[in-house]
Amino acid sequence: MDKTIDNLDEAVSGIPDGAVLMIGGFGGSGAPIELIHALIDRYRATGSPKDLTVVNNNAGTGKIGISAMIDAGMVRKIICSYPRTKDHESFASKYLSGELELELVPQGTLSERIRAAGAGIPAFFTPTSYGTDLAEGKQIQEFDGKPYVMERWLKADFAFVKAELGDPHGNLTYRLAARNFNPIMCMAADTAIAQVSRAVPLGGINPVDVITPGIFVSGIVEVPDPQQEEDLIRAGEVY
Amino acid sequence: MDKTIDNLDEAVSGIPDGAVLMIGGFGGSGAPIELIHALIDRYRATGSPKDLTVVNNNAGTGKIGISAMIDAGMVRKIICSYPRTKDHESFASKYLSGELELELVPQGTLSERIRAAGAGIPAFFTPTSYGTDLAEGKQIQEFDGKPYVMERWLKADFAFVKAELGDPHGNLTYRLAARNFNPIMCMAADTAIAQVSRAVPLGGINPVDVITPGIFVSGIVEVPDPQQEEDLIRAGEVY
Amino acid sequence: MNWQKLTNAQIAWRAAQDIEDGAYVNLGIGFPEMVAKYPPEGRDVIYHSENGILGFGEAPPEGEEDWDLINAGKKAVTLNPGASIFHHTDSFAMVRGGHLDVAILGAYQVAQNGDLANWRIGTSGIPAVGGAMDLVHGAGRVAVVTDHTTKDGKPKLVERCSFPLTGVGCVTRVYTSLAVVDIEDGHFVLREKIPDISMDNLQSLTGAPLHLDGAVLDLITPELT
Amino acid sequence: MNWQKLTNAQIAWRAAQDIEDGAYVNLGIGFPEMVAKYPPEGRDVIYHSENGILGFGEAPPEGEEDWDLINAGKKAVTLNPGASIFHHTDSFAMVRGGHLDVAILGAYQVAQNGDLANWRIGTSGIPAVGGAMDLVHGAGRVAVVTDHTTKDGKPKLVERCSFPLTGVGCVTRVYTSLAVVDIEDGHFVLREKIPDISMDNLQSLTGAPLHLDGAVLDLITPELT
Repeated sequence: MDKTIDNLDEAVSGIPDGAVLMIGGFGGSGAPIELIHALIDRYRATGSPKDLTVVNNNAGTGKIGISAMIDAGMVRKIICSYPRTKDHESFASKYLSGELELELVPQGTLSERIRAAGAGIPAFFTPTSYGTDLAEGKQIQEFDGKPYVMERWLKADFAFVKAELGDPHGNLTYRLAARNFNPIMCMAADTAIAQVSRAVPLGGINPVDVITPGIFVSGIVEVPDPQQEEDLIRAGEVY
Repeated sequence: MDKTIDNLDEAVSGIPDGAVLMIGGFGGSGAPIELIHALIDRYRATGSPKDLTVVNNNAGTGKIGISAMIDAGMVRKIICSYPRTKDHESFASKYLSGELELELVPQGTLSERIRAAGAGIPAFFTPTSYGTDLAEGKQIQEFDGKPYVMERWLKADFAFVKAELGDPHGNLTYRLAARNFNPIMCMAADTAIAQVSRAVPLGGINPVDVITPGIFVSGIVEVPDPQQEEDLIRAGEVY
Repeated sequence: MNWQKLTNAQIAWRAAQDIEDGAYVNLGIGFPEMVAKYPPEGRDVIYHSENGILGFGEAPPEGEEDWDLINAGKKAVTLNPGASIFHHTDSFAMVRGGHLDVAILGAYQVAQNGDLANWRIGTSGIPAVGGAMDLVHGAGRVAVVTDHTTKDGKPKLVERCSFPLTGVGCVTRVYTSLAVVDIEDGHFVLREKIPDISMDNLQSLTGAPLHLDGAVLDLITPELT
Repeated sequence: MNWQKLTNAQIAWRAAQDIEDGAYVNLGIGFPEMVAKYPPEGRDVIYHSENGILGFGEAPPEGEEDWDLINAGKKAVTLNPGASIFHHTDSFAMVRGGHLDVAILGAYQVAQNGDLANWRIGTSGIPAVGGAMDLVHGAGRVAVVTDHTTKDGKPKLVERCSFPLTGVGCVTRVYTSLAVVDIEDGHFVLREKIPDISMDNLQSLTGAPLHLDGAVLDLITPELT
């Protein structure tokens, strides 16, 4: 079994129009910039994939990454908790003009919905958002005298994540707090693609150090010395 | 902040009659034998704690550990998935005579209920047990045309777990597959006590290697060279 | 009887032939564990254990067991390169979340609609369910390995399970000591049978009609005991 | 006005004095983050960040940032000894599961029944909620740090929130630029006020009755800007 993919072009080749795509990372940490940019390259060259639904904590910052996807016109809908980052013009202009749909989800509910999808839990109850606008239309149930909101799992067709080490079975580790949404997105997507800073042979990761077991990962592509989103934003890069 | 407890007697001193006690481990791996035996010592000396509800995957094997708790007469109820281990006489005799109550829970549902308690999720839906005797009396709901069973969180007053390394903040790692139920039981219990094979100073565990963050742990007690339940059972030990 | 039923090893061998290269597989405790002994040449199979292991390997030599490294049957195992370890809830997330390709389980009874009974016989004694009720959900396919009949000759493939159910409509293929039977649209469909048994005899040992859908192949295995 | 309201730093200082030794604390993004600058001498406080860190420390010197190590406000941080890293769902398990001792958040409005509004003003523009709706549930206590009034002098402590709610009945204490106010049984209870403001003036800047329950202490802080 070897899940290694030769290059970024091939890694992003399977994503069809209309796909739900989870993109890991929180801020620049753990953001799979090279995978995102390879997908933009494909869209620019072929017009596909378009009408994507993107799941991320944010809705893009600056003029790279998810913002660049939005600018390119590939994105139909964003599911996120916090689209109002410091520089969110790409999102703002298309959202306010009605070209881009937004599903706003509290951050903990977002992560729990993603995990639930990976764990085969179609719905769960949470205290979060009870009594607020974000609970409108949702089933409410009391447990032990306290009201809770029912939330559904959130599945994806594909996930892009950024990992540190990856082996041919798809086992992954992450650098520091670059873990964030990446492990749960691997669980929730039919096909999870990881860009790894270093591909190691089988046995190159101690079994107790694996953070994402390979069963959740369909492919890994090595991207040595990956770009850091935060650096690109600070440098004012435009993709 | 120093969560280190001096000795086993002190570690088990806070558990009152009637407590719900989760005990980690699966078979002998990760079973906190020394904590269990210290609790039995206390019961023999003081008559307390009694009427305990014990949560574990099994219901004791041989004449040590949970079986010895049952034999001692401290246990009122067992919540587990598989009480019928190879040598389960201690459980069997008291269960069949009606002295011991059993709540049988499918293993995946048991672990998910424990995790839900730790995560503040009062209830969730699972396909497991739908259409079986173990779903009787439970709320059923369809999602996307498929029926699911609603299950409630499972909380505990105390948890006993066995870890490998522990630091003064309560951060833990586990040996090999000794992880099993231990991390989630730490999450679900008001007070989780870990016996650790080696107490290390703060900084002695790399932050990315921590399996159970200290926020889930109330106390650690060092037990160097801990006994292995499987060895005791094979040797026919009686506690 | 002018036929010889398959041994458990032969049933396990037959089940192993259907496991695709690269599959993630959970084998039930006991008889199903034998399937791991017969992986077809060149196929990479990764075994999952409920207690939090992917990629475990053979048992260590006696005396070299590490009892912190056991499988769901509480037997000592080793780790293959590429193995990973995780906690129980993550382990059942793999099961329930549909990440396993195959689960192969034992059975007391399998009904023609795919219902499985494998956790208790009747309602007396000590019940124990373990991970069986979880495993029947989520795996890409759920197969059963079993003798075709009980020790006293009663059918284990039945119209409707009389024992308490493990799961509803979950089994898609049964490997027995006499045949390979698929479950499709609420029917048993016979795919393979041992050459020496007649259709009539096989049907008489089966508790519900065996449907045909194309050729019935000969079920031939190596000599294995 | 013959009084000088507290600076944000002074409000943060006051809030910090109530954090017990050994507490696990989440500080909202922005102003609440200042609370971390004033831990009382000798108290060990462990800060939680939604993106999966316990025990983060101060910002690194400029130029030495590691952007894989940031807090929920996307600022670079360092790790204190004993820190741990985990994924987002485990992080919010800590929040929702009641494992944090204190959450200190900002507010647009706090109502006398403990309702909090801090995620959007009205329904136009771009909404963003982040972790606020999760943080108001689960922490042992949820406190708010805020100016006592809006920039144009309107009360932020109100009878009933007019802005969209973040959580219902969740706040138990408010540290403002003029006072420390508890929320008990659907009422504001005044605990401390800056010495120079009269009760009448304070009440006139507050959108619901301030109840008394024992002595009102002087709210005195160090000079901090």
